[in-house]
Amino acid sequence: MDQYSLPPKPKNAFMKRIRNIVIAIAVVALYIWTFTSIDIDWGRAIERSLNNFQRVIPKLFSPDWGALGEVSLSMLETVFIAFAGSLMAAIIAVPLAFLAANNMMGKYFSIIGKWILSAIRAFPDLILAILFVVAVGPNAFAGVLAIAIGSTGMLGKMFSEIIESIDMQVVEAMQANGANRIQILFYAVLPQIIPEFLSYAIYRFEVDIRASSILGIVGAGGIGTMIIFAANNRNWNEMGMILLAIIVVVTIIDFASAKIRQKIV
Amino acid sequence: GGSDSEQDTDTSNGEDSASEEGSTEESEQMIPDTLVMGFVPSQDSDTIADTIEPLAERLSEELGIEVQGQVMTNYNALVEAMGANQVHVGFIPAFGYVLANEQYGVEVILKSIRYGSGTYKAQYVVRADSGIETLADLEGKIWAYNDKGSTSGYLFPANQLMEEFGLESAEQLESEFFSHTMETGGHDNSAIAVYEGDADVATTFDDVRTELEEEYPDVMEKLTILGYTEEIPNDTISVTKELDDEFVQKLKEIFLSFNDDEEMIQIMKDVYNWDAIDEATDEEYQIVKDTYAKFKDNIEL
Amino acid sequence: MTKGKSVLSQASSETNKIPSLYPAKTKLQVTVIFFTVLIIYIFSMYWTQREMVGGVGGALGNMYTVIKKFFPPNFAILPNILDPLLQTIQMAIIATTIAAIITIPLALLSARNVTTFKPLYYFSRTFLNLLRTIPDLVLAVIFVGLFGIGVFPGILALIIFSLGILAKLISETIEAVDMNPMEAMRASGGNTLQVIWYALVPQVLPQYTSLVLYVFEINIRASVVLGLVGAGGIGLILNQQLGFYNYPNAMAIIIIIFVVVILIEYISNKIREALV
Amino acid sequence: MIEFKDVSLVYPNGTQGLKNINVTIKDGEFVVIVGLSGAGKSTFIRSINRLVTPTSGSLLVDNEDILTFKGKDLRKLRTKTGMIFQNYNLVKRSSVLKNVLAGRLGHVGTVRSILNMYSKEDLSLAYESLKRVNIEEKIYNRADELSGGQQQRVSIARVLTQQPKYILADEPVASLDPPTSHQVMTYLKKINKEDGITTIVNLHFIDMAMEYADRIIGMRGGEIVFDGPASEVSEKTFEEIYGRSIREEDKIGGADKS
Amino acid sequence: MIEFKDVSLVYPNGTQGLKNINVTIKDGEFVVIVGLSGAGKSTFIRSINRLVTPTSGSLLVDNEDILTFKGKDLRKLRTKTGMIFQNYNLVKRSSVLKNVLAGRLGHVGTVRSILNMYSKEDLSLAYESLKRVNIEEKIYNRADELSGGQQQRVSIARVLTQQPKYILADEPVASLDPPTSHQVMTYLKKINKEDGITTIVNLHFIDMAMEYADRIIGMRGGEIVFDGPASEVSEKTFEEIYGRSIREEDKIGGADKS
Ligand SMILES: Nc1ncnc2c1ncn2[C@@H]1O[C@H](COP(=O)(O)OP(=O)(O)OP(=O)(O)O)[C@@H](O)[C@H]1O
Ligand SMILES: Nc1ncnc2c1ncn2[C@@H]1O[C@H](COP(=O)(O)OP(=O)(O)OP(=O)(O)O)[C@@H](O)[C@H]1O
Ligand SMILES: [Mg+2]
Ligand SMILES: [Mg+2]
Repeated sequence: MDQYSLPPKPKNAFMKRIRNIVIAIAVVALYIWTFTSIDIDWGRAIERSLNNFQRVIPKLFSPDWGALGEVSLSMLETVFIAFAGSLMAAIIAVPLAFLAANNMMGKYFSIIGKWILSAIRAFPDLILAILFVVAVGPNAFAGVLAIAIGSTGMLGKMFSEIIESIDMQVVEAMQANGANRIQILFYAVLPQIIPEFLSYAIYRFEVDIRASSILGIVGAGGIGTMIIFAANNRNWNEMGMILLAIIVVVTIIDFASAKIRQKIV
Repeated sequence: GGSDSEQDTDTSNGEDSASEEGSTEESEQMIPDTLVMGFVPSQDSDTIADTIEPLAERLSEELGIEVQGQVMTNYNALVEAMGANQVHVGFIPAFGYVLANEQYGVEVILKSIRYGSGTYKAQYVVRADSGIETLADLEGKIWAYNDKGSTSGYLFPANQLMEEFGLESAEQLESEFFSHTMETGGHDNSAIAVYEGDADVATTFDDVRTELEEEYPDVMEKLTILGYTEEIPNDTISVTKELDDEFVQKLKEIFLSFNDDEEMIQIMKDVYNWDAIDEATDEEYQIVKDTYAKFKDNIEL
Repeated sequence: MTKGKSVLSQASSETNKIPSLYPAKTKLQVTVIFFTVLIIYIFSMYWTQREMVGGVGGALGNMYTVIKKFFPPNFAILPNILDPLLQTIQMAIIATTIAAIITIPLALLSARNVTTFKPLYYFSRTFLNLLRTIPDLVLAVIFVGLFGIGVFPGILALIIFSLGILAKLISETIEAVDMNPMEAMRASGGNTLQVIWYALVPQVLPQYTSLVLYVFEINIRASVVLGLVGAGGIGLILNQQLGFYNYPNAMAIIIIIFVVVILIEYISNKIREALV
Repeated sequence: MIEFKDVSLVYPNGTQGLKNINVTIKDGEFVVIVGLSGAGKSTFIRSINRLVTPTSGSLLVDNEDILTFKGKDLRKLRTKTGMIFQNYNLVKRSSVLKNVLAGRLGHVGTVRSILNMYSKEDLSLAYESLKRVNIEEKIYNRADELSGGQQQRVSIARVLTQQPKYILADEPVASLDPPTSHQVMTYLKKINKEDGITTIVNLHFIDMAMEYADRIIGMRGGEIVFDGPASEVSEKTFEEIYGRSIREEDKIGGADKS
Repeated sequence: MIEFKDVSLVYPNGTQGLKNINVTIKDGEFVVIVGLSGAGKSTFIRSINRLVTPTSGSLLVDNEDILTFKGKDLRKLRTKTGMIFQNYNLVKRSSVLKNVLAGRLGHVGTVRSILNMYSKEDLSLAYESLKRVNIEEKIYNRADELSGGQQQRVSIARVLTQQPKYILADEPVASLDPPTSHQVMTYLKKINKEDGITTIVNLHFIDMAMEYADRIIGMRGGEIVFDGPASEVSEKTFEEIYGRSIREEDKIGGADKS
């Protein structure tokens, strides 16, 4: 085979390379800063874990079956709260997502929508919880509201990304039919996004079952309160039972949601 | 019936009635249809339960109205809920009470009696082999406490040390007197930190070690108590300022009557570790208020 | 146009068959699903509100009272929260990086189109599901129990927590890639590793980056929760300030977190644009 | 009737999509536009229903200058011009029937269309259109369950349901294999003849154009370089359109053995 | 030499992909397989590099029965058989050069290929291959920046870089327009002649097959129904392959005006 030398790389590749090197240096610097200034005593951490392992882990694996009744009841309560909360969030998130998607309402609305969603996401659960307790009292409904708002931020972001990825050619085809904006929404946009929307909403439901600490704060009972008390009392057996309950419930939901997703996609 | 309309008027102008912080005089008095009790278990106790059901049932019987008990895990939430009159009766630790009183004029009516006392103390825990014998030895050491919002874990010991060693601010205490501090999230964690050697002294309620005996069988020998703080008033039962005076009086009597009721006292004991219930006044909490006042500005970063 | 109409009327009189919009079976299914969800929802709402006292009246007024106390935010504390903020960011960086690395084999193992060996696929799927099941708070509590307090258990909790999300989302991305180039690589004699590296990685890389950055953002916010159990970072300070009723300080912290999150989003968008 | 009067279009990035186009298309004609990639065929066709807006000149459809149209007028214009796309542009997850009914969107009210409240006439029109392209048995299938040719037939049915006065087809057969292409072109031609709908089709290949067109318009660099009946197409025409003389491979069949 | 000896293939779902195939392909031949959709053309071709595995019979490549191959042997077999796909199967986000170098995967070590440590020879071989299909100026472009025909040429370059003994092409031109199709077929033919690489191509259309093939194999229902030089193809052959007599539209061009 004759020797052929490759043609020189195009000019902008050179600029790109410089840019990449700059980024690489920045990233490396970031890591060096992170790892040098964070204060972790590795030796101690390892030694500690060896010592504590048998104190904690075996107990987690021998769940306290005596707590089964109480845990199941709390779990059931949590499931209802999470269901109501995430469904509410799924509904509120839709208009916000349309606002935030850059291919729907125009650039400026999109920026506003994205800011609203980020602001919602920046709000700590704790403060949401306080606000809703104040609004409707310490009860499950406050938990529903707190979960709904907490989930809206994330779902809205996910939804808007789905909307941004739809096939705009179909929208164009509807335009060419003489459809107006609302008709386009219902005929070209919604059919494309509904399966993904549902799939994320179900996923969020799963997450919300685990977002239980917030429920403890608002006095909504549920599994969150039990977690905090089990932790404070260092009751690892009970914690094991709680974990088991969560695992079972989430697994069931995961299974059911996989089935539903298969149906709708 | 009648209270319904009162609540309505209350909520229609809820904005101004609730925003007048700490003013007790002119707010309308009411008896709720359903009495809501909020319960934030004090971490300064060795067992905590997550239910208030038996107590609520009993009260409901006695009062003839519905009573709901809600256990909450954050006292900010409870304080705010009492401020908005969503919760009428609060079982709050001393520090939470002080905040609620200051912010929303919540009043203490009763306090818990534990181990025959209406107060308890915080303790300084050190390793037995550490060579620390007096509070003065703590200088330059590492201090573990659970949470800055804890009366026994932080406020009282910090106050005591500052007075004893003439320190001006918490800042000075933390960075000049002690070499280092760590916030652990729980009394048990603080004690473990000392046990494991991560810290030299932990300030906890008395006596956190009993909690740990199961997991750390040698904890009693390995950790000793260096000393105690002043007396700290126990958990309160407090009511919102909107609650009708006569109603509050009735409530107080019912609670006090539990002292003579074997069954009830057993419930209180099992669930919250209370031996008895006693009357309490705001003055008893003055000491906490003073301490808080001292720290409030220090804590403001 | 008139011609079209006449064709139609003639034809429809012939066949006289006008279809309904959906087949009867679909209609029934959709109706059943709709009403099931609705009934569960109504029941949930009833269940959650049955303890409610006094209705929602005055809710906004009450909330306003509280929200008012958060303003104006006190930015004077800014210099003091810098350290814990940086600590939070560092925790998130470390946790995200480690999770991002561990995710790769896990995601490959739990992608149906890469791991054709079914038992292995189901095993790793189940493992991931278990990981995702555990609430972050529980993770933090357990790790604090194991390692004592400090940033280390916090980081570990974040790693496990983000691993669950990341590996699931990335394995789904992998399952959605175009399999044809992979077949082409296999047809030209590449082994599994080469096939993955040459055909899969370039296709997944943009989404991978964007998901990793997304998880980074989640981790920043999750570390607020970790503060609750003494796992360090800005969350600790936020809880402290709330505990002492210094709401304006707390608001300042929230705004700072918001700004950091927005910044991360901005950077991640830029990186994504560069990669796609 | 469609009249281009001195129409030019410059894209925002400076590309000249159309250059001084002057052309009149009479009702009932079957016009095929041919030209190389980038010649401006799509731009030409999309100007007619204002998916793009020419930057100068005037474009009359039924004697109204559509370049000034907005909102309602625009929707009306689009309702009377049906469009067929290269990639069919069906809503993949919706049923064939629902896709076809989308053709009626410009005719029915917003609320009715959202609630799926179609009149009997609309439904039977849709069904009828599906029958005309022989795909009625797929009525409840999802669009993504169909082959390319079937999808394109559904999109023709959608346009038929629209009962347009004009059909614009932008490379309707570019994604199809030759036999299917011929099938689709045959359907378009049939509709043109039966219903008298003016039809304008873009094609890459001149031999297919010659088979179906009444009239061929050749474009190059945004300009019209040929305009005449298929019978007038000559060697020279090829040269004008493709910039070089015709080769065997410019016809879809390539070398033909027969 | 490739020998099919009584090869049958039943897909797991019971479809019979191949039925008792007996055929020998000699080195250096240019064989085109034609047949309707579903005739088994892809199954035939993919058996040769074991992308599918026949369920009975024996398939000899260079006198080794490849049906028993596993792991390393299989990779060696695949290294010597290059494959070209209908959809090009390029990694869209990688550069043309990187795509072409992927042809060397079977030759270079895992570590070296992952670290992009290619020898000078590999690089110049890749460049050479790109030049042979006249696409060397796109070397640093991303694959998705190229047109369909260009992408297919890149995939030919990838196969050339592999320096295979056999080239298998599964409908290499089905996604391309006719002129580009001819171009691609021309390149394949050229490579077959210049390098003496045995080439087996699947095509839908018999007229294109006749233009390029030394030998045509007609398939139908998983069986071989015709096997002979292009010159022997007759009306009857069409009938055997397509199940009915030839129509104009079976040729890619459809009706031809010339
Ligand atoms: N949205 C746009 N913005 C800028 N330039 C464009 C745009 N759309 C098309 N062009 C350019 O305008 C010219 C004409 O494009 P047009 O799409 O009309 O060509 P065409 O004949 O349809 O080509 P093809 O056969 O590839 O579809 C081309 O140079 C094209 O690059
Ligand atoms: N993975 C598979 N599983 C089951 N059946 C298959 C599979 N692949 C192909 N078949 C079936 O085997 C038969 C032969 O398919 P093959 O793909 O070889 O046909 P082909 O001639 O290449 O058709 P086309 O021109 O459509 O590509 C068809 O009936 C097809 O449906
Ligand atoms: Mg075009
Ligand atoms: Mg095939």
